[in-house]
Amino acid sequence: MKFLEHKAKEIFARYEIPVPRGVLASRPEDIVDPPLPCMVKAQVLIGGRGKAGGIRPAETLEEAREVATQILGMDIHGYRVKQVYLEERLHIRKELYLGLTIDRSAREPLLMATAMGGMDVEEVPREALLMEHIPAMVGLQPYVVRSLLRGLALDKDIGEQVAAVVRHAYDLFRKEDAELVEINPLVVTDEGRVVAGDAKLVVDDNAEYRHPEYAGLDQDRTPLEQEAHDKGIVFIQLDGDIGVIANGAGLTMATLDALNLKGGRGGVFLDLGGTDDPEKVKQAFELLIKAHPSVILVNIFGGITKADTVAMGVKQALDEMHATIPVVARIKGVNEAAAKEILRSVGSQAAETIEEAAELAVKLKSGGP
Amino acid sequence: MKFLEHKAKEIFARYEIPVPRGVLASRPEDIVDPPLPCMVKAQVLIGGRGKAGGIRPAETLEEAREVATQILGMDIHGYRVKQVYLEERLHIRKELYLGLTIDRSAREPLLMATAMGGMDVEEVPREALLMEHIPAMVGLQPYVVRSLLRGLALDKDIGEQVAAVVRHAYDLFRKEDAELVEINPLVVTDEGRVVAGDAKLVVDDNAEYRHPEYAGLDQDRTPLEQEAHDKGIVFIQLDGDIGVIANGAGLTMATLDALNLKGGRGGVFLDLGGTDDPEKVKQAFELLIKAHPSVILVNIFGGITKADTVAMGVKQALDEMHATIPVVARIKGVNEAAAKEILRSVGSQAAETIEEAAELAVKLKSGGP
Amino acid sequence: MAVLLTKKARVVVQGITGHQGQFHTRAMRDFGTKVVAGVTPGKAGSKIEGVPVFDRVRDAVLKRKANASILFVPAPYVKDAAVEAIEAGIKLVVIITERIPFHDCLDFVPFARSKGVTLIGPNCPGIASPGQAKMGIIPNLIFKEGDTGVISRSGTLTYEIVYAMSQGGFGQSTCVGIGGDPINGTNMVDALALFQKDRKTNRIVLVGEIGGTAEEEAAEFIKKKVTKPVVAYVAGRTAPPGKRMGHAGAIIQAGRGTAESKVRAFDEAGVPVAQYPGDVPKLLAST
Amino acid sequence: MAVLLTKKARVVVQGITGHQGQFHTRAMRDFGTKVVAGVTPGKAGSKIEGVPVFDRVRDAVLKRKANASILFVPAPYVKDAAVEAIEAGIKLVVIITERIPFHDCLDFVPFARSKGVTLIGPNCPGIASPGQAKMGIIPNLIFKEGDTGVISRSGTLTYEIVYAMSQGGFGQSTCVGIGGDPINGTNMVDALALFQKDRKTNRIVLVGEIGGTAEEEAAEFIKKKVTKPVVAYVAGRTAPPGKRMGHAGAIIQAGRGTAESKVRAFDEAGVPVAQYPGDVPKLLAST
Repeated sequence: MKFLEHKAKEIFARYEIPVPRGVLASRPEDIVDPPLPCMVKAQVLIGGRGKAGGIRPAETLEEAREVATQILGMDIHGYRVKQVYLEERLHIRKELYLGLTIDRSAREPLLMATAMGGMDVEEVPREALLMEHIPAMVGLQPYVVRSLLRGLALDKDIGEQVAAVVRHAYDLFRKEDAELVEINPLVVTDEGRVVAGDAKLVVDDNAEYRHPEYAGLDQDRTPLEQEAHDKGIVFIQLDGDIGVIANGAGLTMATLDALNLKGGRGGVFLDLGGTDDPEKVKQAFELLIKAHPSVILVNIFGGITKADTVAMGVKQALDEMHATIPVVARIKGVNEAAAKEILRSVGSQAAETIEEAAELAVKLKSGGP
Repeated sequence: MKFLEHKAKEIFARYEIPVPRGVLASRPEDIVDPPLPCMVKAQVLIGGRGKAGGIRPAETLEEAREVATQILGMDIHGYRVKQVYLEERLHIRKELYLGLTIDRSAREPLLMATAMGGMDVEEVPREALLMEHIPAMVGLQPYVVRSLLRGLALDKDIGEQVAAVVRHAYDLFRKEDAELVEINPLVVTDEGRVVAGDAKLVVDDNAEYRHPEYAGLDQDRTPLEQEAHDKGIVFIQLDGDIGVIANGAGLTMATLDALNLKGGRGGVFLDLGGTDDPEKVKQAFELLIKAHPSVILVNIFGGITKADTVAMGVKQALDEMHATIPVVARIKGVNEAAAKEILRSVGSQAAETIEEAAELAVKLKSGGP
Repeated sequence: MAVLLTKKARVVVQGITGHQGQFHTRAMRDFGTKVVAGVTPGKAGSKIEGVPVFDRVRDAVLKRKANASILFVPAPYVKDAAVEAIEAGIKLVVIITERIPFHDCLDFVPFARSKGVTLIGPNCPGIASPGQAKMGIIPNLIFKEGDTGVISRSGTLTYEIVYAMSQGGFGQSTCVGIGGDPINGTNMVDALALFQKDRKTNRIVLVGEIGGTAEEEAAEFIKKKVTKPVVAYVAGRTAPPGKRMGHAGAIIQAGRGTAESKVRAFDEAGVPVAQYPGDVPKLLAST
Repeated sequence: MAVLLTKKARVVVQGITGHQGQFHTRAMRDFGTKVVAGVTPGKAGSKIEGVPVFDRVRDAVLKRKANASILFVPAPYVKDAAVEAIEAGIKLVVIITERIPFHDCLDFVPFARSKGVTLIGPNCPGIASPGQAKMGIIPNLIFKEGDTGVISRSGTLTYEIVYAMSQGGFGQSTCVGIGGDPINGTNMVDALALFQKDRKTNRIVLVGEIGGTAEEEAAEFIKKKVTKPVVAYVAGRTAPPGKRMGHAGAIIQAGRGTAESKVRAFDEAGVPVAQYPGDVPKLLAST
């Protein structure tokens, strides 16, 4: 779950991380009493808003409405701006960067910081990036914060405020099941306050059930992806035109890889997982068809998944939607023969290996065989 | 730090463990509006109050005052009753026992429970005692509570209340640095409520600095022990008449053991620790002299502790207090020879080994040599 | 021999009364595994496939001498179940369940290590030593006894590759599905070290995927410590950056964790990388 | 050889600028210990006894290749300092500090084990291998090189017994002061197992005290696994029940943990128990 800036800041504030005052608006006329002078900020789930013109200053109410009118509806790297957040303008003395994520190799949370905030953190030279592991079992210890502050070389008073932000951010990270907490910039104001200038928060999807209050807040999906998500199906839209349906993320990726190696391009990635419920398979197929692929490539390697049940779902969906999309199927596992028979009855092509299936799909797309 | 029942219950209530309503009184005339009918309970830091007549019922205000008059000032196993706690009377359907402590071997907290509450837990047959370890690193998991409830064989609704008490008690145990949390009995009332009938709480002395609000609450010391504690000296009064001063708990115990084996009895146990500050040594000695031992046995094995500094402290204390108590000293370590000289100058006897020192002390006590 | 799992394992199935638990209890027994007990709280006294069910793992350990556990438990209850198994003294815990909150794993994975417990998974297809025992969900029929060790981050892709290996004449000593989650109990390096030591294993297959740096670390370890031939496959070589491909935790992060970086690391370690899963046996034949 | 500590140890002293830290840095170096660094936050750049001081343990590891750490840090800061040492990759951590809150130990002691770190203490006099190195506060002069291993829960009582041993002709391979706290990193059984394996050690002295069941467990272990002769001393045999004797955690609990129970356990394991500390060498002579 990714959160828009204003929502992330609302959560930050709950954890006592200082944030600027701000108001949200979907229409210019909703802007009544913004904190002036303010920054009008496009609310989109993508970085680089500033450079794209999605963050602009305003001095008066009229100007704020004017700027909002310009920003609302903008397209920023493929994301349409539906809301703006009008925030008190900070007098920036210094910009820091603070990030918290999980380091897989160390099996521990990783705290990152740099005194070169405000810019894209990937562009910060490695040696200017401070990294500190946090042993989750014993929690955030003072030495971690000490080491960080030492690296940031801040005045004592500012350092103490930053230390508090780090502690609160870690608290949030653990309690809200965050994958990522990022504050860039963490602003030191001319008045000597430390305030979160921006706020990025990604909450672990797997922990959604523990945070019912966040349900439906993720906006980083296409309409079809959202529909799939609501049905509990892993479904991702890509740039190509061949629909890939497989079971298991690794196998689905391997199938896409094979397709690419043969000169094809995946248009949808649908991971059926372990299910063999024909109704679910049908639903998945219907979603796939809605994405209008030129060919559908089915690759199932069955464990519990019964091949014939999957095939039956495919047949039903094709029948009911009167779809004439060519299908290439490669199915291994329980009741493999029956599955092939069913698929053949709807005119699908059978393949033995992934490589062969990919080759066939690319051929079919090009009008053959 | 041991807490009196009323104080422990105040802390329990903060952690949402249900406790009966109650009022505290030091004098009968302070009792104005007790929850009637009530139990009048002696507030002492020792078990077995009930059998000793320290817990008695009262129906009316007058009776409550009368009973309080009888209980206040009582001597219960050597503890004088200074306060009574008047508590609403519970209608007892069932009495459980619940305890939380640390299991050294497992390096984990241990949760104990039995359906045979109300009685002395040491008398509960081992097989009726449920024991569950709690892995502190990951916290109290549901399986632990499940296993406990299964063993207690409670109705569902009662079970859920008990489960909540367990969770709150563990929370208290961790956050308050407890060595022991004990609820005996944990009462199931006729109305189906689960309430802490008694409350025992021991907080780790080492964590005192984290709980300044508890300073001065421990009442389980003799006046001399309290004086020593306030001065940061480990000082324990025992039944015998020989004062033992040594450095380190193990060495002090070994010295007491040697004394006993030779037929003597320790009267005071004073652990000097690693200090060689002559002022501190003098203070320690003054405390020892106040306990009126018939002989003082000094046993110092020096690491950093300088033997002559210790000896100087001994000399000063004896001089200033004009004490004529015979002293046996056995001192090893840095500046050993100088130390012996100083001690000899105040007429003390020197010994080479612990055994020899103990023997000498016992002889001196009996009027010799 | 084999690594981690042999026929000596006495397996308890946590969550045995569920659909998956029941199905795989049968499959594991068919494979030759000694499934000695099941655990489902509140279901003590019943039997599943002839296996006695208990309320607590401790009972399975005491009464049936269980020493290994496999979890078919819904994600929200995995932390509880895993800690229960560890505290009961189980020394090999396999967690099949996917979609477990990361922060739960941050708690129980290091806890398992602190207790000297080998944890496999979560979000994995389990472990199988053909001819000995299986704890997991990989189809029995695709295996073949042999001397090649398999380490895989993937699920069904593991089936695919093991199947191709068996077809191509390369049986398995043990196949360890370490799982695709960011935090796992046994990682590639752990498993490599075990296979390097195992006298039954003469070569190793690594199945990786994009995201994380497990493959890069494995390559580094191979360079330094592994003398047996290793062949690899990496899934997601053509995945578009920034897109998360399902639950596999395959998030591509700036420079690190890409398929290119992994393939390059393997190249430098002298590990041939297969283009298609089906190419793995061919590469094995030429080592 | 020796157990746990040899001359290879490169020691960092955490809390080196304090009175104790400074004093014992000198004493440890006099013993032959390689003290390569000190750590006191905010004091980086200074030197104590010629030893460079750093702000962080990590710096001591990176710049001075420290691989062992001894803590002279006030109790409230020990958890922080211990976790810092563990996370910096130190594999042997000795904690001298006493009066550390139990609940802190419940956190960092299992954490050390989870990271494969050997932790000695807290509330202990440290460890010394005569002729090799010392990490601790035991006076240098009382030691003598030899082939007897010492394991002790006590502080000064250890000095007493080691001194008597040296006087009596029984030098030490290693002396491990495991500490008197309820929760400790290395317990009696851990240390016994190490001495049993150590080729330099031919006999073992155990110094126990009332409270807890460490001695009972040690006796059990000796019966099963220790073939070398063991001699014991138990302090507190005449301590009145219910009284806590100082910070040693010596609380007598119903039946268990009493001196009688410990002495009985040793008797049953064939371990002679000395009446006076000075009797230990006599008992050693007759084994």
